[in-house]
Amino acid sequence: MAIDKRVASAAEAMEGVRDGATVLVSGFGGAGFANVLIRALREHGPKELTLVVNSATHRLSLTHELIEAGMVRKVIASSARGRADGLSVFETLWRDGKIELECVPQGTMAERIRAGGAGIPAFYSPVGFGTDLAKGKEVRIFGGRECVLETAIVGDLALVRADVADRFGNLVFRYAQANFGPAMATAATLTVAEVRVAQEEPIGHDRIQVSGVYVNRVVAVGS
Amino acid sequence: MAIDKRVASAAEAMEGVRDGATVLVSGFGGAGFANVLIRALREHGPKELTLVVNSATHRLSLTHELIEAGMVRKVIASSARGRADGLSVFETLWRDGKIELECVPQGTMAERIRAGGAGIPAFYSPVGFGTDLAKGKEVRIFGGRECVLETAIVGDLALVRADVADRFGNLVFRYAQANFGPAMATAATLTVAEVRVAQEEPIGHDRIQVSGVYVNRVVAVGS
Amino acid sequence: MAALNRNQMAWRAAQDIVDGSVVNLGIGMPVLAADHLPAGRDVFFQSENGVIGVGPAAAPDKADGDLVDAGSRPITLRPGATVVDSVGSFGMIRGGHIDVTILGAFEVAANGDFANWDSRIPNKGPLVGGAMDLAVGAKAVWVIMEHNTRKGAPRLLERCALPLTAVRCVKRVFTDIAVIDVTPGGFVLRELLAGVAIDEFRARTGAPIAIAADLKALVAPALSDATA
Amino acid sequence: MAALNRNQMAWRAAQDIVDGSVVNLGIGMPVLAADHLPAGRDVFFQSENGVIGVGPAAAPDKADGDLVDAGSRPITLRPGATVVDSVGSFGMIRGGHIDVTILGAFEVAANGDFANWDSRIPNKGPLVGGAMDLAVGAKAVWVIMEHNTRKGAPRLLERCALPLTAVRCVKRVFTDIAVIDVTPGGFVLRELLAGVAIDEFRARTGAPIAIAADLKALVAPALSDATA
Repeated sequence: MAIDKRVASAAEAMEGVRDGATVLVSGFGGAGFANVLIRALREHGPKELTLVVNSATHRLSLTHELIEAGMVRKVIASSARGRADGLSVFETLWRDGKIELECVPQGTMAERIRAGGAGIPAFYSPVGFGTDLAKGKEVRIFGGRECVLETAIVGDLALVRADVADRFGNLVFRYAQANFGPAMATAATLTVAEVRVAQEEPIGHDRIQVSGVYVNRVVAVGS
Repeated sequence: MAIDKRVASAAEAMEGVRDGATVLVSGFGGAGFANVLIRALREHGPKELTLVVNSATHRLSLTHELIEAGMVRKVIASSARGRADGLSVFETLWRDGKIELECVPQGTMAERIRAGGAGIPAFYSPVGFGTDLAKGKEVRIFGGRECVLETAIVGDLALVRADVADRFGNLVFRYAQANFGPAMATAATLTVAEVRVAQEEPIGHDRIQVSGVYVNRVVAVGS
Repeated sequence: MAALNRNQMAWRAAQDIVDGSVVNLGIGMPVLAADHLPAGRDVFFQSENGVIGVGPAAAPDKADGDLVDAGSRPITLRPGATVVDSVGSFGMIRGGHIDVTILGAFEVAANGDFANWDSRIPNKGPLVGGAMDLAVGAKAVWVIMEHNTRKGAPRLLERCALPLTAVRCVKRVFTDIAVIDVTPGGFVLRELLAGVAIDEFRARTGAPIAIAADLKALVAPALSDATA
Repeated sequence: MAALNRNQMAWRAAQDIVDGSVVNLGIGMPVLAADHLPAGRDVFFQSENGVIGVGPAAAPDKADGDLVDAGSRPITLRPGATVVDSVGSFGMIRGGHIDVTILGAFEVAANGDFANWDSRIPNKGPLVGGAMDLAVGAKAVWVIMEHNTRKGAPRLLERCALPLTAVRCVKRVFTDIAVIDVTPGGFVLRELLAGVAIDEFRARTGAPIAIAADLKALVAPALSDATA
């Protein structure tokens, strides 16, 4: 049967997502937020989620809606600072011990997700050594340099924003839209991409940035 | 001063390469062999080299010339089998203990080079566990699976074949020409690319496969 | 029925490839399977040099030295194909994104260990390539091999004698006389060539083997032998 | 001469950027340095969201929401620029391919430790981002910060009091009154603002500091202050 990973709606793309899922969400630096899918996930309504996202509550992202809806148990992020002087909903929940935060250096987060997708269970990195973020982590010296042991991150679901997809699930990104998307696409059991255009015809082999092998469902959402 | 990494000849591109250098050489599956640069390296004549190359003596590669010229102390490769029924020069030297061979699973080799370029000193991989190639390597269990500790590979020199370069050293590859080239470009102190075309004008930002940040010298060699 | 030839063995393996899957075919007999995929199955063949979506072999006058598979054969790309570098290719392989890899082998053990890098030729260099990565990374590992060596010794064994490619990974073996599953309990015979008695089969197999309750006849269409 | 304003501090740091280098500028004061690069120096500015070759800020009518830097500011690309994903960006950073990163900080210690993630606001979430990766990965780490806190306390210290961003990595510090190198022997004063006496400078510095034999005056052109 001819492969076609396009689905009719974001709601349909959430089919099968369960309570307790680990969800990887793309977006950083103002670009690449999978907001249509985040909204669909909120409406789908799974509980006890672990979110893996660069910023827990970026102003351009809708991740805060998942948190406000009480669907999130834990966040793995490199940043979790609200913009307002007062506390964000996340910060209040975190203060009250109602949500867990694992704060990770941004490059380590990207590398851990990439490792998850590439079958590398753990690696050593010099980043974070000697800081609070490395507390409790195994330290080992390579080439005279102290490194910490970091483990792979994998997800049950990845929500990725891209520009164009084809029916094979191949993806192309615009400029800095890519950020965490390509790695997250490789690291989840179910990868869903929201795109401006989901086309029938194949994207040219030399323009593809993420192979459709990694992508399970594609939803066209317009600009 | 305007950046321009193009040099006039392959000979010029070898300037500064010394005895004892670790040299990463691209090429696999019949494509991407940096043969003009390999020939220039032979003529430059450094001794006691360590070659990191997928196949020690691929029939389409000139690495055998470096070995025959007695310039190579050690080879790190996933394959070192000559095609003829009799022994290749490499195989004879290897039998006689005059050249060292570190045989590595191909994906582990790619990953070790990538780690070298990305500042990851070591990682665990399930590949090779329980085989002769993992002998002496540290074993550790992650997620119930035995993994071996692998360390990064870095080079003093990388010789990479690509299709088009611009004066900034940005590279584009054709089809399967890329193979080990992109990773090797990131993992060497001095990265030299031989290309069909080395152009003044910048390659479009969305066509670049290796950033010129990783490339030091570019030589146009035609098809 | 005569023992299957190489093309027939590849044909038999191809029948088990599931629609929509991502498949890596080893050099030699396995790569022939691509020619025998049942009609209507839409499959991506991955080659470990980075090609995702290998199409038919290139016509000699269309061959492009840069568009080749891991065996250096000129190929075409199927619709939706792309090409990545070796890091990307083996990330895909090691990361469990290949549904099935079909590999050649010299020996398979009852616990799923197998040996496919021939280190028996004195002083010839090793030829490991990407087989270890594929064997560990693919979701399922299938082997195509002759049931016995030229001298008649079994290749299905309690333990491998040759240096291992990987441990505990082979799930199914296609030989010239049988289809065998490797289960937690050891070998299970699924299909047997008509004319081969169970006793003869056991004699040609170097490990205990259970017989599936629904044992079937191994059949393949007439196909010319292949030299690839 | 009055203490340098933010643009002047960024200007001073920019003077030390070497022609042909690859530079990452932190959010805030450091990013202003791009505007003050001396003419004739051809530099690639990297932004950790994956932009390699950040050009001038985009005109408001040309702003593209997908073409932004790590601080979400609409930018342009310089000739020869490209954009990679976060894995590629931090591979470049961690792998030592960035010649210099210029970061803001709250405290720098005499052994090169520094603190730049502000965890002092009660119950506000952490804001770590990519600073730890940059501090460990770049070939040289420079800091731009006011020499003292608003309350007058020193920011150059024997040991940091705040949670560390990274250990033993800062090489140079540009403050509003001085340029200081961090050497294996501790702080060395390289340039001092005219009108600041050495005794006053020592009093405003929280660690022993050597005076360079060729101590120079810190000078900067008149520049309006910046609010970035």
